Amino acid sequence: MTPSSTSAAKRDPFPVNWWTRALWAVALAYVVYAFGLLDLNWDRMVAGMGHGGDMLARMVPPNFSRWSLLLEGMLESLEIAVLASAVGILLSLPIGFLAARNMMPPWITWPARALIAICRSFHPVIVAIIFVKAVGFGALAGILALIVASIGFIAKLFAEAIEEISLKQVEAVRATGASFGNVIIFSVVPQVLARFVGFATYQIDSNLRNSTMVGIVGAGGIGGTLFSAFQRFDYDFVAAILISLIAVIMAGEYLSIWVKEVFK
Amino acid sequence: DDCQSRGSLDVIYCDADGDLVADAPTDPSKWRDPSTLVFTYTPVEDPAVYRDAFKPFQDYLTEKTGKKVIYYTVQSNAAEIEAMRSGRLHVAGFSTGPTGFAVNLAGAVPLAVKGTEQEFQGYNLIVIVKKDSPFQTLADLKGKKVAHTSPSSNSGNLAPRALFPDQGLVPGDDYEVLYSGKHDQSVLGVNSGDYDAAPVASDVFKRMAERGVVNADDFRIIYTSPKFPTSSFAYAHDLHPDLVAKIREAFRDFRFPPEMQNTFGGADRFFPVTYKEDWGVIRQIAKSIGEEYDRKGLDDMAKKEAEKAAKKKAN
Amino acid sequence: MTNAADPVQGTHRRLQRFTPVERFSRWLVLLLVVSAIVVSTRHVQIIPEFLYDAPEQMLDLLQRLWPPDLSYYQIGVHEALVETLHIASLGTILALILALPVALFSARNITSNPVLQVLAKFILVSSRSVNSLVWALLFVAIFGPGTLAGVLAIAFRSVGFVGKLLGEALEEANMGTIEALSATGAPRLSILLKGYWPQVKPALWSIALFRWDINVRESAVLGLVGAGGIGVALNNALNTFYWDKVSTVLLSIFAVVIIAELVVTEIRKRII
Amino acid sequence: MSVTGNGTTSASDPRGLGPADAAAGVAKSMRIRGLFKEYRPGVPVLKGIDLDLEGQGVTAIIGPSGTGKSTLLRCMNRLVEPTRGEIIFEGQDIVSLNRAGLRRLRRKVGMVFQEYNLVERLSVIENLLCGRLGYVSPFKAWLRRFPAEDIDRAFELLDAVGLGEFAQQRADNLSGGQRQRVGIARALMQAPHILLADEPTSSLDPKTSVEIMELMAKLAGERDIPVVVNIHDVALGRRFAQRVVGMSEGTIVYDGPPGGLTDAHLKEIYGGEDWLN
Amino acid sequence: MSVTGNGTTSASDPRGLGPADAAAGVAKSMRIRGLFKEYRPGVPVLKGIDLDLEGQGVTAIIGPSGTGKSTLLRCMNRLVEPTRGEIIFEGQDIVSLNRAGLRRLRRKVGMVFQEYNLVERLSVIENLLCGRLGYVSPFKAWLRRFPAEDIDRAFELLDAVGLGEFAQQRADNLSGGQRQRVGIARALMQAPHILLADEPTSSLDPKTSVEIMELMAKLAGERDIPVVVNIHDVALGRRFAQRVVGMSEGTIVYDGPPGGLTDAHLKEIYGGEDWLN
Ligand SMILES: Nc1ncnc2c1ncn2[C@@H]1O[C@H](COP(=O)(O)OP(=O)(O)OP(=O)(O)O)[C@@H](O)[C@H]1O
Ligand SMILES: Nc1ncnc2c1ncn2[C@@H]1O[C@H](COP(=O)(O)OP(=O)(O)OP(=O)(O)O)[C@@H](O)[C@H]1O
Ligand SMILES: [Mg+2]
Ligand SMILES: [Mg+2]
Ligand SMILES: O=P([O-])([O-])[O-]
Repeated sequence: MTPSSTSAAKRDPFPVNWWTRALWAVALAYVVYAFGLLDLNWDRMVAGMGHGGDMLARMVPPNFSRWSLLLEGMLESLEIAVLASAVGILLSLPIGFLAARNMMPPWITWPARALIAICRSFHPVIVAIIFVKAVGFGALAGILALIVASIGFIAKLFAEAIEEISLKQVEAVRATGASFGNVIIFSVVPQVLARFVGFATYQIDSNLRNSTMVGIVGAGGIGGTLFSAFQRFDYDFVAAILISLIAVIMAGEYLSIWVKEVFK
Repeated sequence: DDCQSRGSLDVIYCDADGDLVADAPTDPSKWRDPSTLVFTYTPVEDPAVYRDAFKPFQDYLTEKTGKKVIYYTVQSNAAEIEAMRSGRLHVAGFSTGPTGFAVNLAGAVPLAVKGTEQEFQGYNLIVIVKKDSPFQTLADLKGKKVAHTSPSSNSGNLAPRALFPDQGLVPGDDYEVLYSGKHDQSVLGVNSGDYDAAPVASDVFKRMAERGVVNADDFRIIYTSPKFPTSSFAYAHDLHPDLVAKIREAFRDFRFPPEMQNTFGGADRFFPVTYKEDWGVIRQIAKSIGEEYDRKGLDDMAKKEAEKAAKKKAN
Repeated sequence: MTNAADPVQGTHRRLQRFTPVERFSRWLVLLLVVSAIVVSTRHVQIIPEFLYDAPEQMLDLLQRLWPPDLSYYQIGVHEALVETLHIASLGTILALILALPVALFSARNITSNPVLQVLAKFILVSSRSVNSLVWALLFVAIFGPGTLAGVLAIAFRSVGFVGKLLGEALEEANMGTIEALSATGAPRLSILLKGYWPQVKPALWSIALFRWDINVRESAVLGLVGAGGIGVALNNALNTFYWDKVSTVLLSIFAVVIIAELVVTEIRKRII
Repeated sequence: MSVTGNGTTSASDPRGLGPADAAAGVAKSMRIRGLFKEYRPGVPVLKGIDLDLEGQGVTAIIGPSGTGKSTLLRCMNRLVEPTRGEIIFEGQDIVSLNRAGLRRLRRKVGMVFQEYNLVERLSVIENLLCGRLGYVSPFKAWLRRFPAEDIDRAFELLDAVGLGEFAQQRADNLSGGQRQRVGIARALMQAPHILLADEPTSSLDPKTSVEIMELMAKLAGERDIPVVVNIHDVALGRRFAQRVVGMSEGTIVYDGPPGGLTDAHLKEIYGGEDWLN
Repeated sequence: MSVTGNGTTSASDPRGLGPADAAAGVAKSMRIRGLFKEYRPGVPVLKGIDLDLEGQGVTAIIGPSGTGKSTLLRCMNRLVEPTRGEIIFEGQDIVSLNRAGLRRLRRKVGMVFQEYNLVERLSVIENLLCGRLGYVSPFKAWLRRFPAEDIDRAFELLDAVGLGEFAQQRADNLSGGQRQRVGIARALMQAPHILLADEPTSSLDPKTSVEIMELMAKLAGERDIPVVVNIHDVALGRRFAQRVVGMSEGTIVYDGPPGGLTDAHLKEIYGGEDWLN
């Protein structure tokens, strides 16, 4: 074998990438600077820890005595999530399909993508503020806000899923002389169906979580109750609400696992 | 625009009769006669508690008007006022300060305040500091962190601006105004040391202490104002006159059941008031600091703040 | 070759898409979905009257939103906007740091201890179930209103998201590579550093960017509950009925969100 | 089920599936003249291909990677648009067909892909029925309402490729060899007048490769249609083809029986020589 | 850099990289006795394998798919846990090693994988240095502080496999053949006392396959270590191995020189006969 050559010894196995180093340095500098803005100091941390401990202490035991209020808000949240998801998903399908660049020409994908971008831009709570103004307090505003959010999410992912499908399978079906519709039905739909069910269940999940929050601006659901429990410092009730929320969302997660299994 | 006089009201309203509140639309086709009445109470306190508390009245209102009455809980004064302006809210209890905005911006017509046969309920503006703090008078608060609640609040913002200068403390000049959002947040902020002091409504503070949220003994009250009326109850100006008559009747005849009396500190009925008469003192407060309960008023206030901020920056 | 007309072969076999169980499950899902929708529609409190004149109210709103009071940008928006970006960035960074161990514990090909796995799972689920606004409420109560509460809210909400996706990325790592490294006799930590890390690095950056993008949106509303950022300006404008300022705030948020998305897309293109 | 001998065969006889399709003069023949293909202008991949495919039998196209074998094959059913030249199939110039015409053409051209290109999430039998999609309306396709004859034929073909048991399995549960057999069956479901196969065995192990080539040769023989196979494995190509076409850099450098293919030819086609043992 | 002839060799000589490692009696020998492996209880995949590997030279293991070739190979460095039996390597029983012992063992066993299993996002040179991870602390590995000798040796090996130019390229930019060469170099970086290769050529085209086999045989010869190769391609195995082990259904059915491997043996190993041409 070759004896250890001098030329080899001089070669550097790990040349320095100055760009990467510079980026890391910038990132580090930013973190230091930005943490400075937080106004963090020892006293505040200690006081905060004290409050936190206090709060935790007052959270146990959770107080379920106002269960009817809890149940009512929870139900409304669920209803908001269900209706928003149903309408949102229904609208997302065509919009997402129109936005897929491997299926549609640019003059169709562009407006579709713009619509999706607008729907995604604003947090559901902000959208809810607008809808509360338009249709008043209550579930309807929440539903409308979450429909917008659903479109922004599902239509986008759906379009991406369509863009990511294996074109080989599409090509194979096309090579049989199938019409456009048949190509979609037999090569696009089977490839995206399972993923779509995945997005849809995720969105229901996410709508459920968000429906617990649009209440903060008056758009119905448990959020209003939670918000005022916070403001009243009823931390034991807050704990009860949070526990119920997590339980419902966990249950939803198992349900969605099952649904995904069915449509895998 | 054929409106003769409008006062502080927004351009979409008219006040021909000079009672300072919006007149019903002259065009009967604009009168609303909704199938469902939406009712709510000021969001300062636990909406759920109040919804339950107002249940007897809600039923009574249904009985009197023959309409379904829904209680929606709201989370902010502004949202409540906006809702009435949009026709999404028909009958509502507004906080003292926001009542002015409700009248001017949302066409609310106040008609009652909780009270007894003799008088309506009142509350004071108090300034709280931590007991172990060195502050004894308002003047001690110069250069300190003082939290107001929200711009439209009477006791949490407007009254302090009107009343403090006489005590040697000019909000905005002697200290930078921080908005906490709500009375209870101001109290909590003082408790946790985030703020040095805060002007808050006495009834909110009292209730928080009773609930055990804070310990009253941890605080010192260094200022107490004269009495103001508590929340007003109002209806939307564009409701059908027949409906308005029934609503007025309901407010006039309703008597609080014992439980409701408990919740509302002994009040047993709605005491009739008018905005022109009974909110005079509140308007006076606002006026004395050059504020109007309308957009322009807030505008001016914002401008002043901005100028001050700019000056500070320049220094 | 058999003829098409041959009946014996052809007729007894039918085109069957699903097994009876699959068919039943699909019907069950459909039934559940439909009944959920029907029940919700009937039970939820909606006043249809409010829908009829919604366009009118929207118009009123638009009139009050337009024209935006652009002068407000300098006074009340700019600083808050920058603060929002700080909240989103710091929150994301903090989330990354917190999520790393959780992700390692949650990945089945790395951690075999079931207790750690359950713990990790629990952290991931609770972080995601609780909305960032609720986290914000919690931290405002603990640390008082301000940026700190916002950063913590964003971080705690993001841990679940980042941890879950990172855990999945770890589980998807090419085990052949890992096997090859263990076949050299490398210690576990070295395998983590030289086998897993290079494989999940792009995924991690991509997750971080994705989450940052979301966090920019989320941190824009934290101010509604007092946790700093542009939401405070929005809340103030709303509370003072300044819809022309509201529109300035909304436009700024929109601009920032779009720019953030463009930046993310651009960076992602480069690193992947 | 007779072939009328002109280009409209399958339109009037949409399910001309039987083995009885006689190889009439024009039918089942393909004539390529002066075929050029440039993916990027000025860089031709195919540089004037002339090729006649007639009657039955397997034609193997061999040649190094990147020489344009796939491109040539894909031009034959216009999955790739030829730049210049003629491809006359059953009397019609493929290159000038409009969309509807192209669809009708493709129904008559069966294609087997290197990576099988099955629709992975559909069942095996549904994949076979994909071969009939050119004849079924989207609505019926959605509801899986295929004509009974098609379904029967699909099951028969499935038996013929030895996968009778797997009809309801999802395609992604199959092994490579099984998948390719489904791919062949799908192509044959079209009752094609020509079968094209682009490296049908290169994702398969040697034994399965042999089986697949055998199957294609046998089935094509039964149906009496020409089969064109792109193939990397020269030995395999030689063994199953009646004719070998050697390509190098976009042109045909050998066209003749497998027996005539010498080491010299192979060197010309592939370059180098060490690798020949 | 001499081998002391007992199991602690590499501990005292952690970078025994030189070609000077003499093939002492016990070192570089592997003795397998009565090896059983069951993935599911009661279903043995390996059914009592006895095998002795000694000295230098390539041993090719052939056999049909699923017969346990990979399992056997992977038992040899315990990537798979044997169920029963002994594997004595350099005087130590691999089967009974504890974790630390196993790590020390694995440092001496080089492995080349069918799908290369490089760390795709690391540079070629870093992939090579991964072969030294058994000797470098994680902290140093993280900071890329490898001993200078290791780095020199990595560059030398890279030159030896003809990839000197590619040191800084990311592994995923390489072609299959190049990747496999990196895989081999990585295994050799370990200065192994035995080299195992599980179908190292089956992801490669025929020409590259030959080159890879040549390279392995040559480098192993230079380093004087035994090489065990699982291989599908019988011709290739025959060409490069000094010894062929034929497996069928978990047992060894042929063990001898490639010349002795008759068609009868092949039939016994693979079953069927059509595929033999
Ligand atoms: N869609 C395309 N766009 C641009 N160039 C292409 C395209 N498809 C193929 N090419 C180029 O055309 C040339 C011929 O490709 P082709 O796939 O026909 O070769 P091949 O002979 O089939 O090779 P292989 O044996 O690797 O499949 C190659 O240089 C390839 O890079
Ligand atoms: N991890 C595992 N768990 C269960 N069964 C396994 C596992 N790995 C392999 N097997 C089974 O053990 C048997 C032998 O597999 P092995 O991979 O050793 O075969 P092989 O001879 O290498 O085949 P190939 O040539 O396809 O690589 C096969 O039946 C396989 O299904
Ligand atoms: Mg090709
Ligand atoms: Mg194997
Ligand atoms: O107006 P206030 O009720 O907030 O004082």
